[in-house]
Amino acid sequence: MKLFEFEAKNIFQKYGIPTPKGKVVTTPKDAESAAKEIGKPVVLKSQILVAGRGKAGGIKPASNPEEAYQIASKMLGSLIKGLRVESLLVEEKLDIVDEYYASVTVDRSARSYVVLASTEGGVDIEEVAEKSPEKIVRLNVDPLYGFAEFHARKIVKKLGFGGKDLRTFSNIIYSLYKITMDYDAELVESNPLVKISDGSFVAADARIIINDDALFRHKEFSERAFLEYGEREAEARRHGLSYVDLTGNIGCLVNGAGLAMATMDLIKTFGGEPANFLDIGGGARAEIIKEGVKILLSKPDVKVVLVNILGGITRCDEVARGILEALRETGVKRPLIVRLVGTREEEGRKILEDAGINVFKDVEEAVREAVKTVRG
Amino acid sequence: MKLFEFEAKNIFQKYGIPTPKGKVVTTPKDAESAAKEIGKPVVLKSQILVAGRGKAGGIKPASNPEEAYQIASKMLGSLIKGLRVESLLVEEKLDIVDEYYASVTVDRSARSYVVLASTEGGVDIEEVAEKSPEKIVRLNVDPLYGFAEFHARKIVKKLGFGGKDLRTFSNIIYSLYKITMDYDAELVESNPLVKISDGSFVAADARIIINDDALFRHKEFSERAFLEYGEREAEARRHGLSYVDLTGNIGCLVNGAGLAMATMDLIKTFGGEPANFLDIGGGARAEIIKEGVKILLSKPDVKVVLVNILGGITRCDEVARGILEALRETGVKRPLIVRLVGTREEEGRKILEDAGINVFKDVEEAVREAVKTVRG
Amino acid sequence: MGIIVGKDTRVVVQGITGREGSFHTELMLKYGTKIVAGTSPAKGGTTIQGIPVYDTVEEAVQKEKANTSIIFVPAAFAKDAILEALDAGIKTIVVITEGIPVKDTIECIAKAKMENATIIGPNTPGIINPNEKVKVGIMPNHMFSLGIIGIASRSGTLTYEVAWEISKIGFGQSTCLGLGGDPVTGLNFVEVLEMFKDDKETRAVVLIGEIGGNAEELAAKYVEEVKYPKPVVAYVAGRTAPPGKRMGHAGAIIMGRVGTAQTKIEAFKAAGVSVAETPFDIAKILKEKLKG
Amino acid sequence: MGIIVGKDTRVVVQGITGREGSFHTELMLKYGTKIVAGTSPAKGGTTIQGIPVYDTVEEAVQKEKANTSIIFVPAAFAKDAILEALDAGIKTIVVITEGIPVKDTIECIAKAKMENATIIGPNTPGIINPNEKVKVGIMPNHMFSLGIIGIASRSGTLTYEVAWEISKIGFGQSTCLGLGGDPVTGLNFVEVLEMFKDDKETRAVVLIGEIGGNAEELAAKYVEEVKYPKPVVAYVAGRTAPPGKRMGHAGAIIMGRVGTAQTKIEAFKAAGVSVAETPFDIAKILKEKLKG
Repeated sequence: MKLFEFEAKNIFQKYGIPTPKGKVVTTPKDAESAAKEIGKPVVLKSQILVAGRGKAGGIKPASNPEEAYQIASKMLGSLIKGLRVESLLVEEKLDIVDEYYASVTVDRSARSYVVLASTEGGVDIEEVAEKSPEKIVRLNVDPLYGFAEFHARKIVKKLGFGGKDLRTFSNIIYSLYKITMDYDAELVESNPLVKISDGSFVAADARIIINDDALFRHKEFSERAFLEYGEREAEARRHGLSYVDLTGNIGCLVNGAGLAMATMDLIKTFGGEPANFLDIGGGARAEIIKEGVKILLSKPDVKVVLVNILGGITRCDEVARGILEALRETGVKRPLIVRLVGTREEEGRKILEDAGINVFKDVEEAVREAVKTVRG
Repeated sequence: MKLFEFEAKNIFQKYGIPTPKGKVVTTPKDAESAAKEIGKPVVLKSQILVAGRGKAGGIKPASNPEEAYQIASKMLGSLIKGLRVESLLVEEKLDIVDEYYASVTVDRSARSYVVLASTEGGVDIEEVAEKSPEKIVRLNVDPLYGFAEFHARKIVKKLGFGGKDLRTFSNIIYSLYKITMDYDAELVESNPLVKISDGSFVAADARIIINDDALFRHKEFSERAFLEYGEREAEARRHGLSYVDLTGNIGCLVNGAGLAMATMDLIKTFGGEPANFLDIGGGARAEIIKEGVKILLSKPDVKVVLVNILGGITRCDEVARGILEALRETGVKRPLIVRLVGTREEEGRKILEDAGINVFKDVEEAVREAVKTVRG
Repeated sequence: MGIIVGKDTRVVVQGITGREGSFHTELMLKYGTKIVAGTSPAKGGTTIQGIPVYDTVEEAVQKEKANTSIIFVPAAFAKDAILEALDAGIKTIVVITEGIPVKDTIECIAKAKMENATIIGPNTPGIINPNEKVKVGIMPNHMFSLGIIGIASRSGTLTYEVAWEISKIGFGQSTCLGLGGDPVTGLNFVEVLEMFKDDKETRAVVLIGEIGGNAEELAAKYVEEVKYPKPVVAYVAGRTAPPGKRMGHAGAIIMGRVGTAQTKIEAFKAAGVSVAETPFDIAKILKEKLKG
Repeated sequence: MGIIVGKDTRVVVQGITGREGSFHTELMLKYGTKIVAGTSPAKGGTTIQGIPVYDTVEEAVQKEKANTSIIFVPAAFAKDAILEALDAGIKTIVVITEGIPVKDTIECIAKAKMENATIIGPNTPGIINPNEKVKVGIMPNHMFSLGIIGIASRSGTLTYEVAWEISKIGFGQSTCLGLGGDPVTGLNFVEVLEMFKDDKETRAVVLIGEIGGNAEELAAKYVEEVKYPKPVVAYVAGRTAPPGKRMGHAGAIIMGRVGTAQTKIEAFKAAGVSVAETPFDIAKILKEKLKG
């Protein structure tokens, strides 16, 4: 789960990492008074859970409170990268001397957390990583040993810092690690972490992504789950379904993420375009299948619904019942192509065929049929 | 630092360990209404930071609110083991079926934490430990591996539990361990941990001792430090001095705990009785020495003050100045015997001799003189 | 033969009394797996499907000589179950449970390494060896058959599709295992390739990858570096899938420009690995490679 | 010879820029100790008493070949300093700092064991080898002299008293070290006795114990069990001291009825260890034991 920038910054502060003076607002009036309170030029940053908002116009400077009001009026309520801007973070404009980078994330192949830092912070950090990897210092954390303050100093020392900066920067890195552990984060990042004119360090940006699987240990966030998702995706997640919107017109419902992706790839191979990714997981009951089909039917783009089920834990009769219930409840009429094999295959097939729905045994055949259908 | 029983029980509750229904009160009236609220026979437990209060009359049952009022009137304000009873914990009287024991503490020789549990809880647990050690299950925690829930189950399994009790008891033990870690405790103990008539487990008593050296990480307790100590001892600790009251009449001020104890032993060997233990630590300045001497002079029993300093980090001139200042400030006149050697010995000696105080070089001589002095 | 599990495998089912645990115990027994014990703290002393249930894994090891564990306990308790198995001396642990916090998984894998134990999963369908009739997992029994193809997959149902195709053409499987669908898993493609390399029964290896991570790229590099002696056929799902949740800049930094279906397919091709266009092409390619 | 420190000892002072650190660096240098570096994060590049100061222990090891560390940093940072020294490959760490949380100490000692390193302390006056002119500690230089007595002590100033007496009678010390005044320390009497056993220069061993814990009882048991080949003289402080803070019932359970001066003295006597009535008797007993 992605945290909003202001949430991440609150956590940073709690762990002793300085962040810019700022305030979250939801109205232009409040943006104006926040700017007044800060008493110097500010930056208005849209609080949306998507990367790259800067380039998409989600971050704008304002040199005085009036301007802050004007800009906030435009930004609030607007759509950035498909997400509505509900709140802004009004922050003092920093007098930046230098931009650095620091983060902690999960290194899948090393099966450990990894701490990263660089003197080359800012939006081009990925290019730096590619072109001058030596400018990024990385340290994989031994899971059984942990990460101590001295590890942070080793990193910062390797970046070439000494004196007070060594201490300050390494304290920040150590705090990022502590946040990662305490919040079960998959990512804690500050980019840029900046040095300002008085020589101190400030986390100009802050990102925290919490491991979804660990949310049960962090009840404080349970209320605000799914905010990072579009409407349909959030609705799917509320039912425990994994869903992603795409731009095609063949709606897919599959059991298993790998099979779902393979199905989408097949659609493409045969000349069609998938409208979505939807994995119903293992062992889904009719009720859940129903919700999945309903979500697909709610999307106007979807010209045909393709269901691909290889029943293992999932029972084909449950799938069949779920499909029929969804059709009944919504009353929406769209072509439906079902491939059904595995556990309780015969029962499932009968239920559907009794309702006049043709059932395929072979995936490729089913996908071809779906592509043929949308082509008219 | 010892926590009060009610503080320990609050922490137990936070970690999911059931404790008896109860309330802390400071007046007989409140004791009465607490008993009324609880609605059944209660136990009044004096909240003092000393062990063995039960046998000393610090725990009394009351069968109704009126009786609770009566008993509270007598207990509140009374002295138990030298400590004034300022508050009582009024608790429901439990319908106890069985008494168990569980604790986590530091095993010095193993250099690790150790988890202990027994089916033979209650005041006689130490006797059990001596006579039937097999009835106490112990598990030393590998500091690098930690203690997992399954470790707790292993312990409880060894005690012979199965079924629901296995789960409940091991959850409690796991919580005791978590408390130990989270609070930097030296001891977390429930004795007895009881099974009541409905089959559930309740921590009838709860003890937590926090490692003094770790208090800087637990600021929530800093305000209430020293409550477990007598007046003089608390005053000494406020100045960073290590002090313990004893019953003799030779006041001692020594640098180093080992030397302090050896000095006391010598006093005894030569026929005297030390009035206290006082270690000024290493490198104490005149100001601290002064406070130490003042504490000794404040004790009417002290007939003579014996200062024994072997200056290493501690400078003899600082010691001499501290002594003189204490004498000046208090105006108290008591015989003073000083042994002073080591760093800045000459300077220190001169300061004292100029003030008419005799200075010894040899410990044994000084101690003999002190014993002779009190004997008149 | 085959890898990791075989006729000496004696399984303890951790979480045997749960819905999934008891259901799959029955299916594993049917398949021929030697399930010797189950555990469920507080339910020791009972039996399920005729299998004795113990409170602790330690007892299952001591009394029933279990050497392999399969874990069905809920995610919140999975770490404890894995550590308990390790502590009891279990050397192969198949973690079916999905949704385990990545921090827990990382800790468990590190501790398993310390104990020289293997964790398969988490979030895996398990491992199956049709030749020796051992299944420690949840895959549908009838889709697998005696054979010579080693399969390692990051997927569940997709693996069954592929295995089934391979069964239908008569090659069958020497061992098929799911690495697990989580970002961090106990085994990766390289480690499994190493094992299949030395397994006499395995004549060719199928890798079923998907977008995300760089496990496929590393596998390709490995195949090239060791001049892998057996045919390797790969399929990568997700050419049309949206890129996964982006892990800030950090994700890109630690992995470089990898993780898409395209980078994976290219890496495989560059390493001389045959890449199947669709999952159903895998069987065809195998036929080609193993003919004669 | 002597134990733990000797002429090859090259010391890095962690926390060299602090009051205590710089003061004792001067005294150690005067004594003859090879101090090769100091550390103080953020003060790297400067010098103190002519000694180069680095930001990290790693640099002190790489550039100055330090192999021993003495730690003066405040208690809150001590754990990190110890772990840093271990990470840098330091094998002997003398922790002068007092007031370190016991949880930190326990973790550090376990990690030191993993690295085959020795921690002396915490809360120790350190270690001194007069024959080779090495002091890694804070004891007053002039009270020690070339010699043959090994001293291990749980105390600070009391040790100096005893060492001085032994210096005055001309025996001197082979090595004298403080185990540290904290409940949990890196070395105990038994481990030091083992080292003194094999040290040719050490002709007799003095143990200075005190109430609390069971280190003395274990030492007595050890002396008896191995039929310790050198005279051992013990003194136990605290016959008249109040019993220490009682660790609930748990303390009594894990230790049994030990920990008082009486139990310690009795244990020593039963093991054939000479017990001195006063610290000043130690020298007299040594004279007796080593005459002829």
